[in-house]
Amino acid sequence: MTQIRSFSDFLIRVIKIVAVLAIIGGIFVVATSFLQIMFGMSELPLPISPSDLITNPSALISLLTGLMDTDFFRISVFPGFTFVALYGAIAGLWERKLLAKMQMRVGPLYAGKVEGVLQPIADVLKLLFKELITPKGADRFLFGLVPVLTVVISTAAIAVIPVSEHWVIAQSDFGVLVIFAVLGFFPITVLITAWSSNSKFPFIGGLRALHQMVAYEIPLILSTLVAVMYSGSLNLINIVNAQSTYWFILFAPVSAIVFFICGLAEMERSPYDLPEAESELASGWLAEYSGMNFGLILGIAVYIKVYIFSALFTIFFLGGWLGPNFLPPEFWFILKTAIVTTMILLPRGVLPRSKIDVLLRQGWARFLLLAIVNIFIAIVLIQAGVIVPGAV
Amino acid sequence: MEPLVNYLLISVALFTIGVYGLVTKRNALRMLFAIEIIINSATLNFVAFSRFLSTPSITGQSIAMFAIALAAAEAAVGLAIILVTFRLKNDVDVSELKELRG
Amino acid sequence: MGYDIFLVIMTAGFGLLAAVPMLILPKLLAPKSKNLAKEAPYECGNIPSGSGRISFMMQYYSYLLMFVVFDVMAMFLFAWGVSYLATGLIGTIIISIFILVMLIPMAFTLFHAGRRELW
Amino acid sequence: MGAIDLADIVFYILAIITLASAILALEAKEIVYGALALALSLLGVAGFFILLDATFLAMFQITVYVGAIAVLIIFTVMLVRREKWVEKEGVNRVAGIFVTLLVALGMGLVVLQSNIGQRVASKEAASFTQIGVQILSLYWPVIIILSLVLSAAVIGAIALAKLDRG
Repeated sequence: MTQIRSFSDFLIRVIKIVAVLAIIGGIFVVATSFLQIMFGMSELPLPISPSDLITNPSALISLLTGLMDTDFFRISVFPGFTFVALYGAIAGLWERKLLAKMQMRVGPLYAGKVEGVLQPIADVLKLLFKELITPKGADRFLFGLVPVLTVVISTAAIAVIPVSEHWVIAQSDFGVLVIFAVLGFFPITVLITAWSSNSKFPFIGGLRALHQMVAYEIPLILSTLVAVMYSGSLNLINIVNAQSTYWFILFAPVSAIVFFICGLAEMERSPYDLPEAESELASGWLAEYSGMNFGLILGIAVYIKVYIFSALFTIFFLGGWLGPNFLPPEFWFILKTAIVTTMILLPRGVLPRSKIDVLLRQGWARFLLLAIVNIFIAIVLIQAGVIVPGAV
Repeated sequence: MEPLVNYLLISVALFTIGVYGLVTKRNALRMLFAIEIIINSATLNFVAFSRFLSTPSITGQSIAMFAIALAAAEAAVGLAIILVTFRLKNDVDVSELKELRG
Repeated sequence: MGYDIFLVIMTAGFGLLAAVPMLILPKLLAPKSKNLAKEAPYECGNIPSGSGRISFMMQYYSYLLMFVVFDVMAMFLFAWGVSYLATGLIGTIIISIFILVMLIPMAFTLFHAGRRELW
Repeated sequence: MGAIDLADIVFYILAIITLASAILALEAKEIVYGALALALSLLGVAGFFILLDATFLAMFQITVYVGAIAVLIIFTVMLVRREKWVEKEGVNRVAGIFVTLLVALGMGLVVLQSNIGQRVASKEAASFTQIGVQILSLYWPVIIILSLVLSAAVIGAIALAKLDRG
């Protein structure tokens, strides 16, 4: 496609955009009707005619509340994708402003009138107009698959995370295990990228990322085992309800620290961001990705991951949505999650990058041992009667 | 829910594919894939039988857990052997390994 | 019967629904140009030499082996942690023996992974 | 009735995915694709576990098989793979398929002849918390032996994989 030189070029471009949007809309409508059949949304009150709406506005409210009770609304809007994507966009902007203030810069400033609040939208628009380059000799199928796969996997994990007792997509009795099963897919995507790019930097970065994810996954899993033992359930809602008297961070502070640090390493955030180190590896395993491919991984999937780990930390150790009654539980959950997210973003402005051998040795020798020691402490606490498992 | 026979047939098909791989392939990695497929058909069988008992039972799942754990140990050792083969022969063809032949 | 897992898969499907248009739109909107230098793999501006899929150092292979086994251990610990009350003290003792035995390969792996001349 | 129909559809989709990717794992020209297909096949078996009300086991399968074993396999495949790789066929492929069909015929006949196949599942599935109770009471020697086996596997694998320089 050529550059826009005249008004007719511009018109053609606009018509193309509209056509594409229409196609996507069509796909969306088909998918929605498919989901309707799947989730039995036909039990809803039938769509009311506009004349009814004028005479009887309260019908609209019943329609909306009926819509909000469906699984489709949960998946697409509130605890689901739109909410998390919005959270991720705000977290990304917040990270840039925060780092800028820490380093005496101003950060995003021009997009939007106030302090660059529209910067995420500007970024997405820019990336949409960038060409997707596939390097020569790359495996085209796998190379194009990875960005989609990364987003899909990280989206799958938000299904079991409850925002409050009512607002959760899948009330699973195996919530903790589902989360870790989903996290187990990330090493495979990294390996696929490393192999399919046919380039040396992604290869080195991908193998680093693989070893790092693998090294910190076991301590991460074992540090949550303490919360599971205290509550006697794998259901994330039960885990939160078991904290109604005391938060688990009081009884397992070391576990919380291990979870936080291993979360940093799993998310490849500073000081453990060496798989995608900009200055030495040219973004590591992402080096060959351009345009929206890059945007999907680093702009969406990474911030969804940040949300997942902040929410999990809140659920396991900070009592989830429990809080004083004068505000809704959802507010407390989002507030705590936002605080944890800030804690996750902060080290990037403070700490230097770690080394790969130090990192791996720390993960296996220190954090794994700490997690195991924590389990024994938990056993002692339960046997001594300090904590009664399953107490609500 | 599907009757038991369907799960058993799936299990038989997986086992058959695994046997086919073991018989025809001489690449050590492919043979390892075939072994993994066979182990999976066995665990599927255990779980299916345990689910279709007249009284609810969990024994099949326990056995399947042990089987998966053993498969992990088997994969670790098997892949290390394949690595050694690759270092010695610069290939992973098992028909090359005939030093011990009398 | 696994309806919760079905919902998880549906959520992942919604992720797919959101991600695919993001990759279709640039194909239609973005300018395209053929350029040999642009399509070459990144090697700091040099002309790329050889295959990108190099044989790599396997210094940390032992950590990977350790991961496979400790993943199994972690899942067994979850099976125990959920039924903690029902298994009682005897179950705790058995699982403690299990963990303590697993510390032997951990020490062995850490010792060997630290000796770089071995790999 | 609607939910039961959905479970049937899921069953057949899973069957196709599992069997096709199992065949692809053995027959794919590029062995990295074969390893990925193997991972997909293992995932399909996990799907069957979910249909059999063994969700805990399914998560165990995904975490251990797809998350650990498949990663190790793909890593090793990338380590030993070369660009031009001619794989030798051991036995004649036709003979292999013949033997395989014989095995399939025998086992299939056994399954179809016996009347065990028409059993219907009991309404209630056993609770997954029973797994922990069972492996720690009835099967506790297995746990101890398993820890020894896993230790031996790691130590043996490292002893094999390291370069022998003393």
